[in-house]
Amino acid sequence: CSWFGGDEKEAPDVPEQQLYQEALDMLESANYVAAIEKLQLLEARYPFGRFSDQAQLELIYAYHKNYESEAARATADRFIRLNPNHENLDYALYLKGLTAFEKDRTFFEKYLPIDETQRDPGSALESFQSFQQLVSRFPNSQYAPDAQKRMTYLKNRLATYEMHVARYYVKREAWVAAANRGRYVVENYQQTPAVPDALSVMVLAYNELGMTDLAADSQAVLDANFPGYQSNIQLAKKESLLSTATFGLLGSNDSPRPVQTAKPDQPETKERSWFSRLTFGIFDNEAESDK
Amino acid sequence: CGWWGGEVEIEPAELVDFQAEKEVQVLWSSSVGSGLGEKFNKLSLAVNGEVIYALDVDGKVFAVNRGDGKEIWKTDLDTPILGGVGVGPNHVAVTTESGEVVMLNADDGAEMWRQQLSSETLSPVQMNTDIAVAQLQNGKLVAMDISTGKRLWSYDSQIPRLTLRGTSSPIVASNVTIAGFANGKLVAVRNDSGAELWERQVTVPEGKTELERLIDIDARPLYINGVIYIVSYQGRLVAVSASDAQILWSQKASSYQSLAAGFGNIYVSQENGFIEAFDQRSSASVWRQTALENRQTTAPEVLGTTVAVGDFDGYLHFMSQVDGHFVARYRVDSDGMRGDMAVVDDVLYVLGNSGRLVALQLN
Amino acid sequence: QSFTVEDVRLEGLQRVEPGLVLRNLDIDSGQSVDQSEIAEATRRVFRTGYFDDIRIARDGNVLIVRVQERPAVSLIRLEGNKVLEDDALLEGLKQNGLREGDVFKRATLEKIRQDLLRMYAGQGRYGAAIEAEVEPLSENRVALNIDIKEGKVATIQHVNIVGNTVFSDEELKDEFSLKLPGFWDFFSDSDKYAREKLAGDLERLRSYYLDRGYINFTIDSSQVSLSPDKKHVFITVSVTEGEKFSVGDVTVAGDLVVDEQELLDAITVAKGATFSRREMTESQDALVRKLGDKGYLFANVSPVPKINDDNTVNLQFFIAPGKQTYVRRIAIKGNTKTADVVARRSISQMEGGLVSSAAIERSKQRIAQTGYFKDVNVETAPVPGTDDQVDLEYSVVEDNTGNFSASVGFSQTSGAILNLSVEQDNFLGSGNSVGFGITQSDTITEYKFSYVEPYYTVDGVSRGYNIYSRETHYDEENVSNYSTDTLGAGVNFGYPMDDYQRLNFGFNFEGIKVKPSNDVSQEVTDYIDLEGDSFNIFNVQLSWSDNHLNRKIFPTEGYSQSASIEIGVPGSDLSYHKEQYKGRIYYPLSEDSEGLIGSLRGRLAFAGKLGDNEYPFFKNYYSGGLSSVRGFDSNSLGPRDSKDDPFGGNVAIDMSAELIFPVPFIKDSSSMRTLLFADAGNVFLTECPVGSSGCDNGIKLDELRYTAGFGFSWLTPIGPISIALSKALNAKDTDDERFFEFALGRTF
Amino acid sequence: CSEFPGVYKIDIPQGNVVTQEMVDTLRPGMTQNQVRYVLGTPLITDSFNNNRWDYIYRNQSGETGTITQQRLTVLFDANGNLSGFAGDFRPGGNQQ
Repeated sequence: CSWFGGDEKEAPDVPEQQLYQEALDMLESANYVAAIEKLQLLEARYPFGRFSDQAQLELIYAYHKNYESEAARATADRFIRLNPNHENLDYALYLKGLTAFEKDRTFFEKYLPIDETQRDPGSALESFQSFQQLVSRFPNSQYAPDAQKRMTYLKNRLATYEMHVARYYVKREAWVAAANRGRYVVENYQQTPAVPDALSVMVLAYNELGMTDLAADSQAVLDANFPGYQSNIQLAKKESLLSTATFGLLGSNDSPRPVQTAKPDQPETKERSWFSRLTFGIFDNEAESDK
Repeated sequence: CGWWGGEVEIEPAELVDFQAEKEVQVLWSSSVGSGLGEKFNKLSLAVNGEVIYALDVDGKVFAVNRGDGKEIWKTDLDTPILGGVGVGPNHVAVTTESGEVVMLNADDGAEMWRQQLSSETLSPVQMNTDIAVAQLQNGKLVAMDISTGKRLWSYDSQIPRLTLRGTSSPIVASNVTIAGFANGKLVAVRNDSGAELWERQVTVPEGKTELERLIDIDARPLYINGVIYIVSYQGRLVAVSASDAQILWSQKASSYQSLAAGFGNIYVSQENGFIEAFDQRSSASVWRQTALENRQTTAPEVLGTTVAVGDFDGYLHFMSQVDGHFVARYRVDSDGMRGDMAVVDDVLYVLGNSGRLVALQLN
Repeated sequence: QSFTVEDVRLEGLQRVEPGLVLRNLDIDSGQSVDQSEIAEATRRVFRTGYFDDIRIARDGNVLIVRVQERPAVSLIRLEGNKVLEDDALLEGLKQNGLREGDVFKRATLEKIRQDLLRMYAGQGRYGAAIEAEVEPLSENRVALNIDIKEGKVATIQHVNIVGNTVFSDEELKDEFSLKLPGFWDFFSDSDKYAREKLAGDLERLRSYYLDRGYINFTIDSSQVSLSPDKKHVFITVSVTEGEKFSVGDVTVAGDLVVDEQELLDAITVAKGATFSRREMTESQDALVRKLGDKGYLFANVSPVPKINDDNTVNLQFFIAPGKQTYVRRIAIKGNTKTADVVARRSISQMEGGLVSSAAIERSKQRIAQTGYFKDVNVETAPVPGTDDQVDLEYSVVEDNTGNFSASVGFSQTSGAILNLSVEQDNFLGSGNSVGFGITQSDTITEYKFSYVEPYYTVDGVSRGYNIYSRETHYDEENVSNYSTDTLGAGVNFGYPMDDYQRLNFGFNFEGIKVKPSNDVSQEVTDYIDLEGDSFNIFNVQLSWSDNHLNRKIFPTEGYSQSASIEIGVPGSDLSYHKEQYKGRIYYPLSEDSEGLIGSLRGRLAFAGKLGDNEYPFFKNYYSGGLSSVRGFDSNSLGPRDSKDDPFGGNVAIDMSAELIFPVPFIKDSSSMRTLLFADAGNVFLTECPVGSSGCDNGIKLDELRYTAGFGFSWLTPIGPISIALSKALNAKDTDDERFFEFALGRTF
Repeated sequence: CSEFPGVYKIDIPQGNVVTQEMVDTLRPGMTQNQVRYVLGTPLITDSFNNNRWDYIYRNQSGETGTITQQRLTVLFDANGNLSGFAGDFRPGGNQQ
C-alpha cells in the first residue's frame, strides 16, 4: 500500500520484431534519445533475440550521434569483446575511433582560433589506435580509406604537439629533454612534417651538450632526407632585464655563458645574501661571487 | 505502512480474551529505584532465604523483606549496573558498566571487595560456598575467591565477533562449573583449576551472513536430577546427562530466555513469542501456545499448576501446565518486563522495567 | 543399436536461442550415436536449466529434440520497499544472476529471499522480513511478487570502553565516528552500525593512545552484540593501557645518501618528549620527502622503536634509499583550451632530470596559482622496464569562465554596467592576459587596452603595458561631488626573486583633469585654487609580493602578502607617495580537506605629500563595500567634506576574519564558496585637507567600524558572482549601511 | 654578474649522475643489463647509434648561471657486451 508507489508500470510485452523496427524508424528521424531507449529495452527484453547483434551496432551509432562518447565507447568495447569475429566488426571499430576523434572538442572550442595541436592530445591517441586496429584487421573494409586519412591527420597532430614541447625545452635550455622529445618524434612519427624540425632540435641539443659526434650523425640524417632544410629553432637570445623593461631601448644583450666541465669536487656555491639579492648584486664585491 | 512511520515493522500479536479460571492476588508491591533503563539489560532480582535483592540501572542495590516488601537496606554504588543480582551464602554481587564485580555483605549491604575484570558482565555472578564465577560478554569465565575477591582462574571460549546482547549465567556446583557460551557450546570446567572437563556443541551455525550464524546460548543451564537442559538462539533445545555429558535428545528451538520445568515438561519461551512445553524424557512437544507472537516473552516461571511468562508491555500471562491454555493475566508494569522472575513457596516475585517490585499469588 | 544422424530438428523452442541447444547437444549430422550417447546429450541440455522436459525421438535418420522451456520471469514486482528503491533491489538481484527475462529456475525463489535479506542486513536493517511467491502468466511466463517488511535500522544503543583509566570514556568516545543517537541523528547516520566504521574507530582509539605515549596499548577484544529484536547494537571494547613512554635517543641508520645532520634536522621527534606515533610517522614522511628531494623517489624509511625498561623508547630510522630516479616524460592532460606550454612553464621539475618530490609538489601549486585551472593533480608512474625512471602526468581541470565577459553587470557602486570588455587572464589559452573594451555605467566610462605577458622570458620575467582613458563621476559613487577625466599609459614588468616572492615595477603617466560639479565641496574648490585642476603626473610603482597560497581560485591553505609603494615623481605637476601592505592567510581547521577553513585578511595603507604640493585628494583611499568592509555603502566610510560627502583619507586600515564552511546540500561545490565573516576598518586623515573648516583628523582606532555577516561566491560560466549579507555592529547614524551587496566579476 | 640581477632562476639538472665509484666497478664484457644496474638507465640512447650509451650530466645553476657538465660514453661490441668507455672519467680499478 505505498503512498506514492502507484501501480507497477507494466511494460507491455512488445514483440521483438516491432520493437526493433520502431528503433530503426527513430534512428531514421534522427530522434536519437528515443532510439537509444528502444534499443536498450530490446537488449533487456530479448538478450538472445535474432536482432541483438544488429541492435548493438545501431545503439553505438545512436550514442555517437547523441554526443554520448563514453557510452558509445563502452558499448563498442563490449560488442567487440562479445563477438570477436562478427562480420561488421569493422563498423564498430570505426565508430569507436570516430567518437574518440570528436570527443574533447566541445562545441564552444570548435569556433575559437585555438591551435588544437598545442592542446592535450588525450583522445587523439585512443582514436588513432582504434583506426589502426580497423585498418590492420580489415584492410579492405569500406571504412578503411577514411580511417587511413584520419590516422595521418592524427599522427601529424601528435607530432606537432611533441615539437611544441620540444621548442619549450629548447627555450628552457633543458637539452636532454629537448633531444629526447626530438628523438620521440623521429622514432614514432616518421613520415610527418615535424621530422625535419625534430632532427634540427636533436642537432642543436647534442651540440649544446657537447656531444658533437651524435650531433653530426643527426645532421647527416637531416641533410640526407631534407637537403638544405633551415629550421627556425635556435638558441633563445639573452636579453638583459633593463632591455626587457625598456622594450629593448636600453641595456645590451649578453654573450652565452661560459661552459665549465665539472671538477669532481665541485665547491658548493655560496648562498646569495639577502642584501645582494635586494640590491641586484650591484654592490657585491668582485671577489665574493665568482663571475 | 504509515505515511510518517516509514519503516514497516513486525507487529506484536494483540491480547486474546479468555475465560479466567484463577484470580491473581497481589500480596504487596513497592517501587525500587529508577528502573532498569532501556539498554536491554536483563537486571534480574534474586531471592535468598527471607530477603529479595533488587537493583536499578543507576547503581542502587536494595534488600527487601520477602514477606511484606519492606526495605531492609539500600546501597548506592553511584555507577551504572549491567548484570543482575547474584546471591551467595552471605554475599550479594553486582557488576558495573566499567567492568567491575562489586561484592556486598548480604546483612547490611556494605561493600566487601571490588575486582576489575576485562569486559562487561551482563548476567548475575554465580557463587558457591567459596568461589564466585562471572561470565563476561567477551566469552570469558572468571573465578574469584568469595571473601577476598582474588582472581583464581579464568577460562576463555572463542566466540564470534557478532553475538546476541546478553550472556548465559553459569551453574557453579561444589567442584564443577557449567556454562553456555555465544558460540553455541556447553562447557564444564573444574572449580579448582578452571581446566575444561568436557564441551558439547549444542548448535552448529548455518547460513552465510553473520546474522544467520547467531547461535548464542543466553539461557541459564537448568539442572534437574542428573540432566542439564539448555537451549540456544536459532538452534536446538538439548538434554545432556550430567554424569557422562552425552546428549540424550535434542529438539529444534530458538530462545534466548532461561528455561523452566514442571509436570515432567521443560518450558521454552521461544524467540518469536511462542511458549512451548517439551516432555523431559521423550522430548516430544506436549503443547504450544502461539497467542503471544512477537510480544518478546520473558523467561517462564512455574507457579503452582501454571507456568507464568511476562511480555514487553508488562503483562503477566498464566498458562495451564497441562495444555497451555490461558488461566489468568495481570498487568505488572506499564513500562514492560525483561528481567527473570523468581518463585519461592508458591509466591511469584516480579521486578518490572520501571522498578516496580511485586509479590503475587494465584488462587 | 546406433544409427547415423542425418539431421537434427528442434521443436518447442520459444525464447532460447537454437545455438545454445545445439552446442550443448553436441551431436552433428553424419555422426553415429547409440542410446547411451543420446541420454548423455539429453542430460547435458537439461543441465543448462532452461528446460522442464526434454524428449528425444527418431524419425528415420532425423533426430527430433522436443523441449519444454521452463517459464521465464517476465516481471518482478516489489511491494513495501521504501528505503531501497526498486531499481536498487533489481540491480542487486541482477548481480546475483536473476533479472527479468531470465528463466525461472527452481531454487530462484529461496535465492531471492536470501539476496534481499542480505542487502537489508548490509544496510543495518537486521529486522527485515521478506516473502516471495510465483504468479503464473500466459505464454509460459511467470511474475514474481515479493512482499517486503524493511524493519528499522539497528541504531547504536551503547558504546562502552572497559579497562581505560588514563582517559575517560567520554574523551575516548569523541574519537569514535559511531555515536549514540544524538538529537539530530535523523540528519547524520553516525549512529547506524557498520562494521567498517567500527574498524576505523578502533584504529582511531589505538592512535589516540599511541599518539600520547602508550606504546604498549592493546585492544583485547571488541565485542559487537545485537538486541534480540535486532533494533539496537551494543559495542564493548576492552583495552589494556600499559605504561606511558617517552622518547629515548633518536638515531638514523642504513645507507645515508644524504649527510646525517640534514636527516636528523628533518626529524621532529625530540629526545625526552612523550612518545607519539603520529610524530614518528610525520618524521618518517619528512625523511622520505627529504630523500625524494635528492632524487630518491622510491626511498623507504622504517622507524624501529626499541623499548627500554625505564619507560623510554629509542627510535631508529632505518633508511633504504633505492636508486636515484629520473623523470623521462611529463604529460599534461585535460587542457583542451589552455596551451600545453602555459602549464609546463610553471613546472620546475625538468624532463630528463633528477627527480625532486618537492619540485613536483611545488609545480602543482604553481600551476594552481596561475588561476587558469580549477583543479590540478599530479601522478607519478614508473616507466615499465626500468627501475630508476618515472613519467609524470599533471591533470588539470580548466576554469570554465568564458573567454569573453561581454556582459551586462550590476553592482551597487556603479549601478548598471554595460561592459563590452574582454578581460581575460588566459586569453585564448595563451597564458597572456589581454584586456580591451569599453565600460559604460553611470559612475565610470572607460576605454582601455591592457596586455601583460607573465612569462616574457622562460624564468617568469613578466612584461606588459596599458593605455586607458577613464571618466569617473565620484559624485555618483556617493563621494564628494566632482569627477575626473584621466588619460593614462603605463609599462610594467616584474620578475621572481625566489620560488615564492616577486618584484614588480610600474612606470605610468597620467593626465588628470578634475571637474568640480555644481555644488562642490569647499575642500575641492580650495585645492583647485591652490594646485589648479589639471595635472600631468609621472609615477613609479614598486611592489613586492610573496605568495604561498595553494591556489588562486578559492585558496584553502597558505598565506600571501604584498607591499607596494607608489611615488608621484617630483617634477611632474603633482608629487606624492602612497604605501600599502596587504596580507591574507588561510588555515584549515579540520583534518579532512572538505572541512572548515579559517582565513584572516588585512590592509594597511598610508599616503602623504612629497615636495611642495598638497596631497591630491582624488588619490585618497576609500573604505566600505565588498572589497574592504562589507555592510557599508562602498567608499562611504571615513571623514566627510563640507558637503557631508565621503572625502576618503590618506590612511586606510581594514581587516577581516572569515570562517569558510563546506557548501551544504550541493554535491559538486568546487565552484562555490560560502563563509561567515567579521570585517573591521576605516580611513582617516592625518591632517585636515586645505579648505576644510575643521575636521576630526588623526587616526582614531575607536572610529573603526565593525560588521559581521554571510558571504557567498560562485564561479558561473559568465564570470564570478559575489553576494554579502552583513550587519554593522557599531554603525553611527551618519553611516550609510548596506545589508545586501552584490557584484559580478569579483570573488571573496 | 648574471645578466638579470636578482632574477631567481631555477636550476636545470639534466641527465644521469655518474660517480667515479660507479665507473670503477665497470668491467669489460659486462652485459647491457649489468651496465644498467651499475650506472642506471641512460637518459640518452641515440636512435642512430644503438651500440653506445651516453651518460651525460649537465646542471645549469640558477644562482650563478654557471654550467657544470660531465660526460661518459659507454661502447658495446657487436653482441652487446661492454667494450670500452670514454669521457670525463679516468678509467679506474683493475682495468684488464
